[in-house]
Amino acid sequence: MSNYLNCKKGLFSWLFTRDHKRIALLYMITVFSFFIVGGFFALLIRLELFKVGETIVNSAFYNQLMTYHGAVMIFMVIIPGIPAFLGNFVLPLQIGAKDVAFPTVNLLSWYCLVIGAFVTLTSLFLGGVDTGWTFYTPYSIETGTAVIPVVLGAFIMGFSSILTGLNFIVTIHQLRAPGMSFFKMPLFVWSLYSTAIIQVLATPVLAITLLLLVAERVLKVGVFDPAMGGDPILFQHFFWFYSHPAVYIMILPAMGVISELICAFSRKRIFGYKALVFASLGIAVVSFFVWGHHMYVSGQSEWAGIVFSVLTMLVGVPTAVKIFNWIATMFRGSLKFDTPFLYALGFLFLFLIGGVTGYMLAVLPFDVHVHDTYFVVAHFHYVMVGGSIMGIMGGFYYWFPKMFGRLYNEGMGQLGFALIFIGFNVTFFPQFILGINGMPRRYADYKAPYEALNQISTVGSWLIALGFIVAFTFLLWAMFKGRKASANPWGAKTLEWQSSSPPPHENFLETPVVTKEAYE
Amino acid sequence: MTDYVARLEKLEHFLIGISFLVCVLIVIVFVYFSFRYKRKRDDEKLEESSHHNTILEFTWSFIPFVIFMGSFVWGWILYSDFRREAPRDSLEIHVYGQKWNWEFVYKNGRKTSNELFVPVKRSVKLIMTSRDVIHSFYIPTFKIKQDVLPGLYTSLWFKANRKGRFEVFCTEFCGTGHSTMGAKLKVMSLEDWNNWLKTDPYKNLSLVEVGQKVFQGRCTACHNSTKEKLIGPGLAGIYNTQRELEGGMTLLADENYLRESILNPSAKISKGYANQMTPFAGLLSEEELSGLIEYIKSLN
Amino acid sequence: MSIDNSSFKTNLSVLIALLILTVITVLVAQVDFGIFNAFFAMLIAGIKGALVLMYFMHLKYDEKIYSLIFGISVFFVFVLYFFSKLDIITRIIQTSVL
Amino acid sequence: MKDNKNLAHHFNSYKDQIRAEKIGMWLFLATEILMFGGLFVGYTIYHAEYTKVFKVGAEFLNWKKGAINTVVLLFSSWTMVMSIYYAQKDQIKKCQMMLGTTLVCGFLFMFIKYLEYSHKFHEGIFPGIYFSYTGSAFVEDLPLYFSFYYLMTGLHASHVFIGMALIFWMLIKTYKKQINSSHYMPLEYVGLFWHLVDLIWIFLFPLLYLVE
Repeated sequence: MSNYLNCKKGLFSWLFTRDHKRIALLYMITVFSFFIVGGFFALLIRLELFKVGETIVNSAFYNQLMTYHGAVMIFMVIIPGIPAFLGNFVLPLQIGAKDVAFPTVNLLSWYCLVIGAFVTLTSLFLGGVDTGWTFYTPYSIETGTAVIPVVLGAFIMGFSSILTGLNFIVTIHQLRAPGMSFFKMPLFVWSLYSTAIIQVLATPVLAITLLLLVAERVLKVGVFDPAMGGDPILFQHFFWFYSHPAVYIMILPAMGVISELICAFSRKRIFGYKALVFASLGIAVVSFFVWGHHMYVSGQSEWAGIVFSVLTMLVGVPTAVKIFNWIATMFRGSLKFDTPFLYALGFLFLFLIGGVTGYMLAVLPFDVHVHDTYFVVAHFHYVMVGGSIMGIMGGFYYWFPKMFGRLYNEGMGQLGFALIFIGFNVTFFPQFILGINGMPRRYADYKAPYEALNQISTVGSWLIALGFIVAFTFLLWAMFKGRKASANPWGAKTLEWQSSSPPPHENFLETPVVTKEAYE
Repeated sequence: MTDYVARLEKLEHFLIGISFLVCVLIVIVFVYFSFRYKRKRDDEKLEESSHHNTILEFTWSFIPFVIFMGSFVWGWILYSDFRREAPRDSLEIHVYGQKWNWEFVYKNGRKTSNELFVPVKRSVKLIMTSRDVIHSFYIPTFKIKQDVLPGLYTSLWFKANRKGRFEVFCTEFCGTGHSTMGAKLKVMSLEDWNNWLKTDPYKNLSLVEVGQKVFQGRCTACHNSTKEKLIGPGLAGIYNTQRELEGGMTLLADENYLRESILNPSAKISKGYANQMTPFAGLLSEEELSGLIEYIKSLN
Repeated sequence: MSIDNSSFKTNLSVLIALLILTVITVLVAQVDFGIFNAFFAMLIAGIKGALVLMYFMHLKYDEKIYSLIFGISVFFVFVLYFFSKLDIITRIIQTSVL
Repeated sequence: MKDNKNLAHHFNSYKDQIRAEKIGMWLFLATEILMFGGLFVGYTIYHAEYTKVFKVGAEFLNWKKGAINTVVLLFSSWTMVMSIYYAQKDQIKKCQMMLGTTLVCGFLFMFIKYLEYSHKFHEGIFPGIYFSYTGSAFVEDLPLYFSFYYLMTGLHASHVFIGMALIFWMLIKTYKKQINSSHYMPLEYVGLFWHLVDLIWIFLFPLLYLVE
């Protein structure tokens, strides 16, 4: 039967495709490739930190490793990860559309990502960059390393993000199937909508900030340079105006995936649909008012700190609501513990820890103590890896049969999950303790008392690596050799499962008409 | 350590306690659900259950809200205590951050690097600024931290309750030597401190010994006293040899070259090194400078 | 189509209004109103901007969603301004007593 | 309208497609506003901090040239609107004339900008570290004002340039007979972009040239 995978052949039919499903797979290849690159940097970082003193790399190189790990993972993996890869594939299917609103723009957005990533990585051959992914001035103005290609690369990748977001908003507004009102849309679509709002509104400010930074390096314009009357704290305001909402670009779509997974594997309607919708939108909007909580000790004024602290607490409420609603959905359900659902439960557990530590960090004096220590590192990874990466993996396993028309190996999927989940906790939980004990982040070397916990952490990183090797190997195998999947192997209710696996070129042979509520 | 730490620890215990409690409760619930509602047969029928409950949803939004706001207020009280102006009788010490060491300047003109001496049971106010990029002054034991910015004073104050030696870290990423940019805080009795303040650090020292002292305080983050390269070149055997510069020029490393490389390092960069040393112009006395040069010469 | 509403005459009068307002801005700048200088300059620029948006960019005739998008973007510029300014004002108050 | 050749395969009707494109265009304009917004916010904050310096800086600028440029851009906005007006009426000749005038206005704007820049360069007023003006009116931190001047007008000028390229493209489209009363939307979108460039200038002009 003709489907989107086999309807056209040849490399160019992929590189110039305007089919959202094929573009999603292009994203899949890019995102996972960069994930491996970023993961490799992470393993080197952990290896260096295994022992006190300089072991495998010197501090200059270590600083580059941590910069590239951050930049690659954030700009090239997590930000495009769920929206551009899973979202691209699933969004039109879930709303019963033939494609996204602007297929060419969609392809352009992928090219922006690839070109931006390429520009960023050319800096590797120009001596590398060592500013950290936050590019704080004035260090980023003064350092002799290749800041400009990295910044320009991030600028171009920003366009990728903007275009994806723009495309999704329009698609959701204009291309819903007949009968699908806004409040009948699946929650994944809602979460992509909230994400897209942030992408469109926040990314331009990053763009101008990065342009200013380039101007700062080329011309020394002095806007952020105290030597010329500029204010370095203003850079941090501008930067976090984007970068705080950006962490919600990373986590909101993962939350959407989890909603899908929990419904599908509990065989139930979601509990509190509207609450979850408004929680997503609420998080998206409030995320713009809280960026200063990254700056409690930056020299920002006391009052600004207090205002940002109370606003940050407000984000906690919709987040808590989401967790409670997911668990309430499981109540009296019929739970099947397939790999995607295990990832969803893994998400719940890790995100819970990431969430409560986030609440702790919002409390001013506690943050003053642990700011820029491993506590923050651990919190961030619990939210981003425990949240976003669990979301990507869970979603990938869940929609895998739809994407390739084949089933993955359940046993190996579960083994991969177990290794990643255990490895993750072994790696990052000790870092909370390190942080409370005052070990600063971005340290190429540390004092002897911190050694034992660092060693546990490094061992954990090997477990994670092993887990991903297992997961990816068997997924790759299943892509070509897995058993054939039926149209709806999970018994899920959303529209994408009404189409065949893999779907035909224009998604549905007949445009679906929606009469039921979401997940009914 | 300090009164502030004692009060902050109460808040920490509350935060960790309530977070732990909430996590445990939620995990128990969803693990219980996982076992209780596990799918037994593929075609099992579900009991009818509601998918919406306003009162329940309001409750579990409202309770976290109250906890969050309570924590915020508690935090606010402590934070304004931490940020409030130091007591009027505080001992004031100027702190300068630079890549990659800390310099402390006391009221009587005494300077130390990477070692901060303060008397016990006396509030101390640090007036801090940076000579190059942003640093952050962090005393983990006292749980206080403040970024140190160029072109702006920030301050931090504390009152140590007992004597001892404590670590100071730089926690804002500041470049290659970031992780070595630490200092020791020494809390001593008032009497000892007053005596210490009056001592002349260079009394009865030869010029080379003065240089060695300066070297150990200011230079070791980047330079070794052997030939081994750290961030900057190792200084043994440099004097009176030909140095190859960036751009291909070579010149003899005489006293003038050494002097210039200390005071204005970016003028001539050795081949293979980045231009990242903060200039010492105005930061060293003539005696210290001559001492340093003599010390470098003595390493040959 | 909605654009048909904007006739030749309306467009021309909008242009003339814009040009007159430009002259007024320049004239107002010559007079000193003290602290109101910036206020008047921005007020006139605001009126001009509104004219361009409403008539040249058809926001007056089009669906409300386009105005909404525009409004939201301006709102978030103000958010950026508000919080950055909040920090800087209160910082100056604080550092002056340091 | 089902068999309109401009209808993309995944839309149900041409009307749906236009609405989608317009929302997309406005979202794009929103990103532009936020991008310029960053600069405006920076400018406003430093203006409050260095009021006197900025006043001295503004006196360097020739407000007459700024005012002429404002008039040029406003006029070009009007011709842009009129070109759409004529396209809707299928009066393609007039439409082309109006587009051509818009393009000429763009060139005029850029030319005056060039005169202004070269005058500044002549005085040694370059951006950033290249600033070498040492005349009598120099005050400390003056380079900061001109950093903003060059960044804001430079970014704006680059948008004028992009707008001109788009208008030129539209002109070609009219000659290829791809613009007519049933399909004039590309013209409309270029128009929106051009008006936004105008809109930004409306605010830049008093901020940079007339500040006190």
